[in-house]
Amino acid sequence: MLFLELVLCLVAALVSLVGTYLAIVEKDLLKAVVFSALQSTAYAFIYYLLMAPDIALVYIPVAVGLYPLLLVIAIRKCGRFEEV
Amino acid sequence: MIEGVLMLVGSVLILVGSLFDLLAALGLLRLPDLYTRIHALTMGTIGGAVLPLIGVALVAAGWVELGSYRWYLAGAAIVTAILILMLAPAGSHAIARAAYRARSPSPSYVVIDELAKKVRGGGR
Amino acid sequence: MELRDLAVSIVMLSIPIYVLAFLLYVVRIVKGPTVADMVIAVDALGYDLAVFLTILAVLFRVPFLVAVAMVLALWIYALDIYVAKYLEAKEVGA
Amino acid sequence: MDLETFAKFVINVVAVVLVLNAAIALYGLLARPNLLKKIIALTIFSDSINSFAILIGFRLVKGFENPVPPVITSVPPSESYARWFLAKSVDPLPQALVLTAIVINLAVTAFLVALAIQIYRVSGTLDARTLAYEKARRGEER
Amino acid sequence: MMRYVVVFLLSLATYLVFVGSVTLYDIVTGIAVSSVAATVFGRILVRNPRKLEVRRFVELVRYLATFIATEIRAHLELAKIVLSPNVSKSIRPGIVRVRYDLESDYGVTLLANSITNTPGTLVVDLDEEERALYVHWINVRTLEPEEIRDIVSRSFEEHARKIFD
Amino acid sequence: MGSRLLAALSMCAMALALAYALTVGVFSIYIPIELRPLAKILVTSAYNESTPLFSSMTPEIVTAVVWDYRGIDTFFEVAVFYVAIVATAALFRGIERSAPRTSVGLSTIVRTVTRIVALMIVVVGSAIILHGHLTPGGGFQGGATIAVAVALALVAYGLAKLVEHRIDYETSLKVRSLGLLGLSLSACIALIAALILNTNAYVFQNQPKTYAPIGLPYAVDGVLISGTVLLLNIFDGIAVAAGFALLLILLSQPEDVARERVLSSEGGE
Repeated sequence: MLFLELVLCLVAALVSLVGTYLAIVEKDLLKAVVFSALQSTAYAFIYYLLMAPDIALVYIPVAVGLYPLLLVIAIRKCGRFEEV
Repeated sequence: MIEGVLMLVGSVLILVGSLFDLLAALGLLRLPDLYTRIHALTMGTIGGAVLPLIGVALVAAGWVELGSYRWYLAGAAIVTAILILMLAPAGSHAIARAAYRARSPSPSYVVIDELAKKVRGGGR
Repeated sequence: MELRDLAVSIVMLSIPIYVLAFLLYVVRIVKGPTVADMVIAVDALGYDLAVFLTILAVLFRVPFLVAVAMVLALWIYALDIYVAKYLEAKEVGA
Repeated sequence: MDLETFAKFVINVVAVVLVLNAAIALYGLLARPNLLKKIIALTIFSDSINSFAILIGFRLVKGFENPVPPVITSVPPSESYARWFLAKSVDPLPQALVLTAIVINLAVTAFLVALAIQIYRVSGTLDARTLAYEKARRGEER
Repeated sequence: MMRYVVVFLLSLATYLVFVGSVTLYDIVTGIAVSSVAATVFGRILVRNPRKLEVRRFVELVRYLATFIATEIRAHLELAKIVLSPNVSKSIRPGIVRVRYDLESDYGVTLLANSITNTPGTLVVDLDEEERALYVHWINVRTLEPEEIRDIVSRSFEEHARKIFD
Repeated sequence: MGSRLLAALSMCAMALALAYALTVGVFSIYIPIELRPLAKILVTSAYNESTPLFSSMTPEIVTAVVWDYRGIDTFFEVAVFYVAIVATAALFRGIERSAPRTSVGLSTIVRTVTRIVALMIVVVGSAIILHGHLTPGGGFQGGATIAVAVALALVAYGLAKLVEHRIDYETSLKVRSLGLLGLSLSACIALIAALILNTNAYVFQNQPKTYAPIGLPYAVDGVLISGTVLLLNIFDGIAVAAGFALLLILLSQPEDVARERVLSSEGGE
């Protein structure tokens, strides 16, 4: 069982790396928010696998439920694209 | 004995569900536009999430070593399944409607489009 | 007892298939031409992750980990309707 | 590779990935011009650092079974249960430290978002370079 | 009164399943939380308390049987489409208009969710004044309105009417 | 898009290679086989009836640390949370009552589902709060959970509908203040009791300590309530939920009215 846990942890870590990189590089802010939701989901999975259900329970509402809302409100008010 | 059979049925359901999940992922990659992809998403949530959750409930109910907690696991799995049955279609409907109204993307591979008259016929 | 071990090994067999499906979903999230495509891929990923967490809670024999799965299944819906409201209305809060 | 080495490898992968995430987020925080992008980068940065604390609290168990969360499930704990729990529980302290940090991060992020919205209302842009240029121009006028 | 009881029971059941044990503490706190939730949500959730009868719950079980049968057929159909070598040749997508004949919000929601939950059909929009659903259908077989209604929504609509109207 | 995916994948490969080098090399992260000494003390003393002077009598060790061992610290972190919300409200002063008259909302299907789900979210959040000392959870988790119900209602129904149902700025401000007041009072409850009984006690004292013989009972009739931990969890949950609701209501005020007010006040100065 420990082997399974470790392999899943590895996969989740790599997925979170992909999510973070794309969230920072992306110029469309709404897409960046979705990528950061992907990264948050991967982090929540890592917390679950590292046996921290307390943190997972507080992280899922905050990072999947409330961060995107704050950012989506701000993006709707302030414009969607980042000029470079 | 009956517990063993329950667990076996449950695990087969989980296996079938995972196969549906793989099919849904393939469909999400292969189908041409958003609306057809949502059909694949539906397969991923009903066949790939609700079915294995019922399987998990059966497995948990049959696993005697878990003690009294197995009923908790089974009940929670069933409730999660009911939640997904309610939430997933509402979410995909919301996304489809918003994408149609925002015209991102416009449905291209369409034989007939009767909604266009209502949404786009009047003003624009 | 034979049956129980058989069932557990079948469940273990399904885990790599799930992980493969997750990776394919991630590919769709990365590729997705529009935001809506990405959001439905995140959706599918989230719901299947909830199932996966339930399976893991049974396999690890730690029962209250299943609460995390339930909470995750409730929240993935939120992202959907935020993005839908963004695309549909002029103000998200209106 | 035996299981202990593999466990070490995976923990190292997670640690490296978290450091890389923090580094990428720091790059975004410093180099991207849009204030909202900076806020997204800031949330990713703080989450990575928090995850690092959780990772430090992880442990291995003798015999390489999987550890259990720090919650006593049989109340009151018997002698044998207490020994078993001590042998398998992960470290609760980093989790307790991170728990409040996540919620406070959210409140601070909300404040930053409010600040960004207010800046947009007043100056009509969220580009850090344009804002700095505006400030310099106003200074010249005075 | 009836509406509060129903909401109370729903929230108590959710509470106890989520908590996962039935001790004295769970029951006391569960009753407290459920009474507060029932007083807050009762008027919002149940508009017409006279419709709460046992017959409707029996109908719910029969609806489930129809639902499962439709699901299996639709899943196999979509799996065939996904696995076919040329995907865009094997589908004929289109958005069709399906009229419905239901009164309550819950009935419409049940109908629309059942249609969306079937792979192959997806409710894109609904028009409450004309009582029509706009359904994205992956394999448009016919363009006759009544035939479309037969294939897509007839069985679900019967059950939804018996359950909620 | 292809080049970006390539960059991300090469980063993954780099992470794997670096981690492999670290594993065979010297600078590996230390993963303990035994618990650290401090954690060992926490794990053995969090629920231990034989050493009542050191125990917090809370089987959930994370909650025990948050609300007992480092209770004052957590209290000041709640104060930081409070200050952030006050700062947002101060930044947006003058526009908090400009709620729109009509709401747009989403379709009927989404509204109906949100209505049912909001009930379940509130119940689940209350369960997380009230079982914070028994299973994973507590005030912060439950409060954030309930806040998501407000967020969903806000998006699905619109702000005007929420104000109609009396979930507005004023109410959430009052509820939040009530939660914070309760938090401070239950922190001092042992102190107040000691003043009345003419003995000693500490602030944030849960169980009896040396030189402070009084404390809240950890069980009532065999039902475990863990002294002040339950009270603190409840009030913290109320404060967090109402605080986030306040933030969301403030942030989702309509933009045209708000901008007008902000610009006019700036011009007036």
